[in-house]
Amino acid sequence: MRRGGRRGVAVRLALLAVPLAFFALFFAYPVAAITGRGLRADGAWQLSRALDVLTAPGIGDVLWFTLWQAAASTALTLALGLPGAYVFARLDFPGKRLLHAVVTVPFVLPTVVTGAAFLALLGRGGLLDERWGIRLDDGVWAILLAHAFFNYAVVVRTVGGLWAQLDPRQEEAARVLGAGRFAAWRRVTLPALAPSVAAAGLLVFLFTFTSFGVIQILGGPRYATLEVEIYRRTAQLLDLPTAAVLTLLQLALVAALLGAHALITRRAESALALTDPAGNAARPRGGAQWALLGGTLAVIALLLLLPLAVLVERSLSVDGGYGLAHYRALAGTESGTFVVAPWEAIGTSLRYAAVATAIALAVGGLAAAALTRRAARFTRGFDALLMLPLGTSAVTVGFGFLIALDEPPLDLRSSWILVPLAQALVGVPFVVRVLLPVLRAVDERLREAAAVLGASPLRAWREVDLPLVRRALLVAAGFAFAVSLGEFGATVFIARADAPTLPVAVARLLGRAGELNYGQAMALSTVLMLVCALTLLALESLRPAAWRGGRGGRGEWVV
Amino acid sequence: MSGLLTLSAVSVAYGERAALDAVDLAVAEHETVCVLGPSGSGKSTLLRAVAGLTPVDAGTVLLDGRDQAGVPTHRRGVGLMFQDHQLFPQRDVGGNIAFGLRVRGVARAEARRRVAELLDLVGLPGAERRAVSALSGGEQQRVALARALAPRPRLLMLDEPLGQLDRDLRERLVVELRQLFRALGTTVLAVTHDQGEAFALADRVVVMREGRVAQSGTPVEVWRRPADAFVARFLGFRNVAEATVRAAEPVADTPWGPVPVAPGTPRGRRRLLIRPSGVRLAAEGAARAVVRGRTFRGDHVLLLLEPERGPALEAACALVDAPAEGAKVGLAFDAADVVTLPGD
Amino acid sequence: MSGLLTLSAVSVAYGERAALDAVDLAVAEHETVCVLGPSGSGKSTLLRAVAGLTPVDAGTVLLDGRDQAGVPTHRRGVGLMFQDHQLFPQRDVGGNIAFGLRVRGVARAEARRRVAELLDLVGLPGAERRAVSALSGGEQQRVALARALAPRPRLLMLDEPLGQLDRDLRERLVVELRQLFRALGTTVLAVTHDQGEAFALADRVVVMREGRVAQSGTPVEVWRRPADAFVARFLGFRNVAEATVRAAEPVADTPWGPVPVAPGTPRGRRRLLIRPSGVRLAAEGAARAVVRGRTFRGDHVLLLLEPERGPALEAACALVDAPAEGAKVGLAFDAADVVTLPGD
Amino acid sequence: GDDGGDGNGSGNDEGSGGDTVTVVTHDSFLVSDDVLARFTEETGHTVEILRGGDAGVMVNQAVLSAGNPQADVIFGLDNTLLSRALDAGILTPHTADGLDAVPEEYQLDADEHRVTPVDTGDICVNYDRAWFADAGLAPPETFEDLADPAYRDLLVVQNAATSSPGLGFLLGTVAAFGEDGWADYWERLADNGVEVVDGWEQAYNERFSGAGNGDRPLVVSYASSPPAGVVYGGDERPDEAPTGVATGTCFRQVEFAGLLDGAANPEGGRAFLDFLLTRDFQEDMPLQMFVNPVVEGAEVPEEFTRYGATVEDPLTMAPDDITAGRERWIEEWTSLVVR
Ligand SMILES: Nc1ncnc2c1ncn2[C@@H]1O[C@H](COP(=O)(O)OP(=O)(O)OP(=O)(O)O)[C@@H](O)[C@H]1O
Ligand SMILES: Nc1ncnc2c1ncn2[C@@H]1O[C@H](COP(=O)(O)OP(=O)(O)OP(=O)(O)O)[C@@H](O)[C@H]1O
Ligand SMILES: Cc1ncc(C[n+]2csc(CCO)c2C)c(N)n1
Ligand SMILES: [Mg+2]
Ligand SMILES: [Mg+2]
Repeated sequence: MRRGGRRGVAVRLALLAVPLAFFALFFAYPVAAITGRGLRADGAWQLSRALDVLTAPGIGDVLWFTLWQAAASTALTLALGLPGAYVFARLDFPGKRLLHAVVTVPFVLPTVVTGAAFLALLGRGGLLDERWGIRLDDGVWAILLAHAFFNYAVVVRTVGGLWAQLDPRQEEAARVLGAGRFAAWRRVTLPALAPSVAAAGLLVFLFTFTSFGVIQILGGPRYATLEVEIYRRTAQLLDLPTAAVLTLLQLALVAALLGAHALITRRAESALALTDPAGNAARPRGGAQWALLGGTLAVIALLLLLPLAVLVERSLSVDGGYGLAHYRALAGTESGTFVVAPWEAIGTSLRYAAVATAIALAVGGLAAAALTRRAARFTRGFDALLMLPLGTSAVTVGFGFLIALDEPPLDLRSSWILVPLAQALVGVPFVVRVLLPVLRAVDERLREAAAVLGASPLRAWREVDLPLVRRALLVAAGFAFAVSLGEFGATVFIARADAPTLPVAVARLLGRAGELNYGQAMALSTVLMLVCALTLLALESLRPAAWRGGRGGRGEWVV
Repeated sequence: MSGLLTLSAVSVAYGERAALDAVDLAVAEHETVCVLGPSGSGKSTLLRAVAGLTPVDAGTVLLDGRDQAGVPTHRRGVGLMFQDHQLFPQRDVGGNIAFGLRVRGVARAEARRRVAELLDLVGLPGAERRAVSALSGGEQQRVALARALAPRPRLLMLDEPLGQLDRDLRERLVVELRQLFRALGTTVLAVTHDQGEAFALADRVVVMREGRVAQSGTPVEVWRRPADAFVARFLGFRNVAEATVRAAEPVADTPWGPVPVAPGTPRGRRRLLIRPSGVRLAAEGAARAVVRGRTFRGDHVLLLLEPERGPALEAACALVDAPAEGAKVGLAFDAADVVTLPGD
Repeated sequence: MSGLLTLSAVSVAYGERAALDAVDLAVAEHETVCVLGPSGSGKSTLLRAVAGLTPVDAGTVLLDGRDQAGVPTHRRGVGLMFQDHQLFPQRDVGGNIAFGLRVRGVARAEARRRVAELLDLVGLPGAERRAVSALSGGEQQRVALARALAPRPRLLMLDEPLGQLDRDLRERLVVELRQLFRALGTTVLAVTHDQGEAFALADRVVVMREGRVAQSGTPVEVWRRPADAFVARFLGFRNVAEATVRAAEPVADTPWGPVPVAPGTPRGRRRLLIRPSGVRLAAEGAARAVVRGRTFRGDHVLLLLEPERGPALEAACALVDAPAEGAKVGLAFDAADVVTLPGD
Repeated sequence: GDDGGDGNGSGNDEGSGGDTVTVVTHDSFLVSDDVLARFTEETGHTVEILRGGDAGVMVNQAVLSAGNPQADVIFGLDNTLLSRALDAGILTPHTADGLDAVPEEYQLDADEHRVTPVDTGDICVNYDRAWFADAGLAPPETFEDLADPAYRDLLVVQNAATSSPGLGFLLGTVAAFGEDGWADYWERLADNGVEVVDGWEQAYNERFSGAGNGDRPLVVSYASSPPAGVVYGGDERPDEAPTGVATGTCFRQVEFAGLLDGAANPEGGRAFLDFLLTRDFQEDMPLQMFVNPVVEGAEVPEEFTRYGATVEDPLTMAPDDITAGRERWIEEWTSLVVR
């Protein structure tokens, strides 16, 4: 429906100004600078160089592996995560809120640490090996499982957030037309969820497509992704031309993917009947629901909690027994690994994460608000642009910052703000992808209803959209926070020595010999998990006062 | 009775609130039953319980003699048109109507034919490719109706199927639906707030009140002999009062004065209903009243009268005969339109 | 006329489809106008255009004499109750109704008082804390009505405000709304498919047809003198036919035979409408017919007759007098219920 | 600590620049607080440390910001990276005060003094003493031993393409067997079941049995890893480190520092370079960074010598040779061992 005409376009452009500037300054410009530096030699573009790189032997294998492992990881994560999304959206069970926060914990763990846990479970001498002689560490399974481990929360939270708000009567309408439970889900709920499933799939794909640590640790040197190759070319060899060509190749693939995503979602997105999620979840009834709940709890226990438990176990194991020595050691600086006590890394991490979350919410929120209506073509392109940082390697961005932001007024190289800015670059796509499917599902006529009751567009947005996307907003904030808390690749380039973040501190500890260092790394990782889980729990219990009132007495019956 | 659907003592509560309270109801095969009742009386809940969408707290739902406890909705073989339609926004009109056919595996060509047929029936020929969000309210309702009709369920439940349609279209549809149901042998349980529709469509009407069945019978029965004051009021009759039927003669003493009743009316204290058409304006009558309001009703005018004695009275009269507001009139009552209520 | 709302040649098209086609309409201050029309005739679009929700392709909308082009919805000072309610799902009943008050900065206590008052009015006292998804269809409609009433806009537009309510409640609400509107001086533009409601509520009715105004006038005018065959049919009159009014006597020659018309009817070829109440069953009449259908209508029975000559005819008669289906009857016509249509 | 809010510490373009020396270095850099405090006391310069990831990343960052550096001093260039830094021309010559006391063999830029040698370290195979004692097998000492079937399936090394000890070990084999022979040697190693993992952390922490969790008793690490393991191993001090060093497999790394071109505080930078060669700093290094001092006569702490190994004749290679051959070797090595 047309609306607002020129005024609408103007408002949208104004809303887009901040994200546009942010994106141009902190992504496009640095990345263009670093790839430009690579592709130009002696003042001329070296295009033949690009051809050489692209036709070099082995590059095809790398490309193929990168793509198929990402596709397989995405499929596996969706397969495991969608039932989980259902369970969290539609079923009530004790401990649900805690578990909802806990599934996000893997997301913030440094890959080295996770790799250790997976090796302990799947590798030589691991649980499976001892019991059944099965080792998964030298195949691709460990990679896929670890990717699922990391990104389970992306599916559960992104899809589950929208699912919880879908009007269950749509599915009932399918049931009375003769569709079985699964058929009703597939034909009615899935299409409604499609934009959100596509968003989650896109995020997972981009993460796994640019996967680095997991591939290195669990795949061993045999497996290389484009990201690994770019990292090696840039960070180790300073072979900028090759790195630039590979970066552009990666960007081109990501752009193609984003195009496909835009095509899928444009057809799938429509206004949906959204309800207050509080009334839509109920205690499980019937065998199928119990089975789904059981299955999901089993997946969470085996895929997520077990590796986490391994880390906790290691952090507590001291000289063959158990104790808190590693935690106590964290409090002092006598180990000398740090200029500051590791405990202070928590404060640093939280501060950076808070700032990064605020930036990501502001930038991503404005972008999502501007992109809510899908009218203009230019906004579609911008939607895709905002996703690009996810598909770009952290070294490229980090080195780009270094050479692009090196002159006043933008000499930010050693300013602390650079860290949250770099982290927000990854957070913004999350905010946009999580918010957009919900914002676009909000029925335009609800905004109209607010308008005829006298609410200005801004007021209508605050009173209608905001409450409906509140859940998505919290999910997005949680992700932005977790991304920032866990980000390593870019942070390690720019975090100051006296203010390391938790993952950086963990990496430093792991980089040194000695049981105490290792134990402290595990202890600090455990602290990182707790920080993440507690913050998300706190975040999710945020509830505007107006919300508390109207919820009494519901939720105990089944619609 | 070969009941296709039998409800025995079915109760449904939402939290503390009882929406159905020990409802007994039987619908015979090929019968069309209309459920009437005030807003919030549990009509939609009744349909949802039969469809298995709302779990039953007590009582049994039998379909074809089989207890439906634990039978999932899609195996009950019933159809339901929702009060708020619940059209699938991602599907176009054709996709919505064909949904029930596709899940049953009806061939594409056959489905397309049936969809076109149904769109003709509901007065939207050629609308297959339209988006449901681009339909007017009444058009959406017609698509929802077509969608419910498409799979030809044995028991079809319709929740306010024609509520948003204009009189002309509604009357045409009532006729065509009756023919269709007869031809297909469909059993129908429909909710409506429109008595005219109920009377026109139904073999039997069921009046609900606060989760219970207040009366059940043929349209004529219910109209002629409302079971109690509630049903009478619900049918729109306001002239209800306590009266004492005299022993000697067929006359009742009412707050408005003596009113003739049908001979053989049992004597004693009863509630009594005078239909508006039974209140006649006479130059000089037993009672006098002032005209306080006039409502134009198309083929008649409804007068609101303030009698000298007794509560307000409604009277129907032809437009040409209708006195002005404020006019003083005499009252007479017509025994044919006076009903003593069995209940209460 | 001191028009509060004036539409001049307003057109709205959805793509190729014209939903409003050069509509002229004026609503005076304090007037209540009801818009009637078949499903899809553009009624809702009309209200949306006035509210500024749907952009107008041509023509002007004046409110209080000021052109509303470019004025955003929330500055027009109009209220609109949507046909499908569009209650805010995340707010409880009280939050929905108070919305317009909060936006206007009404104090909390005052808002709470008004909400309680309105809930009383619509028959849902004490429902403030209930979730809107836990309301029945009619309850939702009443909340939507209360929400639209709450801010007391100068021009209130209601799209099928009472469509899901039962007769008793609807009649009560019509009376109370009329009083309320009069007390507040509210100007009302309401859409309804229910003629009874329109006639009861409206000072003036506007009948729409395919995006155009087919007729506008007081309820009595429209009922008595439908502007054309379309309006007549829309009002439910099926007995419309081409006829020739004789020059010499007040009689028209119709497919059914000669029919008496009012003296002074201009002669010539005209369309002619016979109301069902004007078709009398006589033992022996000018024409004969077979009873093909009987529809119980509460206070009368509508007979579908198949005359020996001419198309099907509808006749109204009292239940006691109604012949059985298949019976042969004689026909007579009553000049008082015969109308020659001006249009066509 | 720093609250993250006053972070503009590079001294670039800031009036306060004169007081702060900014040092860019790698993750492993460490110095005792009191030693650093003494520097500040004596010179008036406070020190600000920036860390840029591993050594390679740090050098590349410096190369990319040539002429407009973030810092005044770069510390941690080693011989595998040296020529990249020198070729990029990012360094300003400075002859540090204590340089006379540094043996010639470490002065790899003796002509221009663009870099100052600061410490040395050796990349060698480490072994798990207990494992070999249990197995009744003598620990290996030389490259040849590693290819001996007796040590089949025992060694884990790092990917030379992505890990600096991995690269050091490869360079050691090239230095030992020559251009023509190293590939044959690696074929023998591969036949003997050498395992390649990607990084040091994984090899040492997860696979090496001497560090706790692993399954292989031989790993490529540093000659100083055994003392580090003891110092960070808990409170008690054993007589002997639980791990040992195969001294015949060592490849020497020398770490350098240099003054960056365009430094905001060249004065302070020079003072810091001088400071790096003071006994104070040189004697602090072993137990902080677990490296050897380069200044002759610097006293090494007892713990370091007791648990560490003395490497007599480490393998070495000239920085230019490394630069010339490294990519070719890595590529060949990868196709030989990894795929
Ligand atoms: N968003 C839209 N896009 C395209 N066509 C539309 C849209 N909304 C309405 N229409 C069409 O415009 C015409 C008028 O619609 P409108 O909603 O005004 O009808 P209405 O008179 O309110 O009907 P009803 O009584 O069924 O609600 C209809 O034919 C409808 O299909
Ligand atoms: N999901 C629900 N949760 C709580 N109460 C409910 C729910 N659905 C309905 N009710 C209540 O149960 C009662 C019966 O509702 P139901 O929808 O069956 O009424 P109805 O007869 O269909 O009314 P209407 O004619 O207004 O549609 C109402 O009081 C309603 O408020
Ligand atoms: C494959 C894969 N690896 C790591 C993470 C964990 N993670 C979450 S946010 C973030 C920062 C991205 O720059 C990282 C590394 C993941 N989700 N998927
Ligand atoms: Mg209902
Ligand atoms: Mg409408």
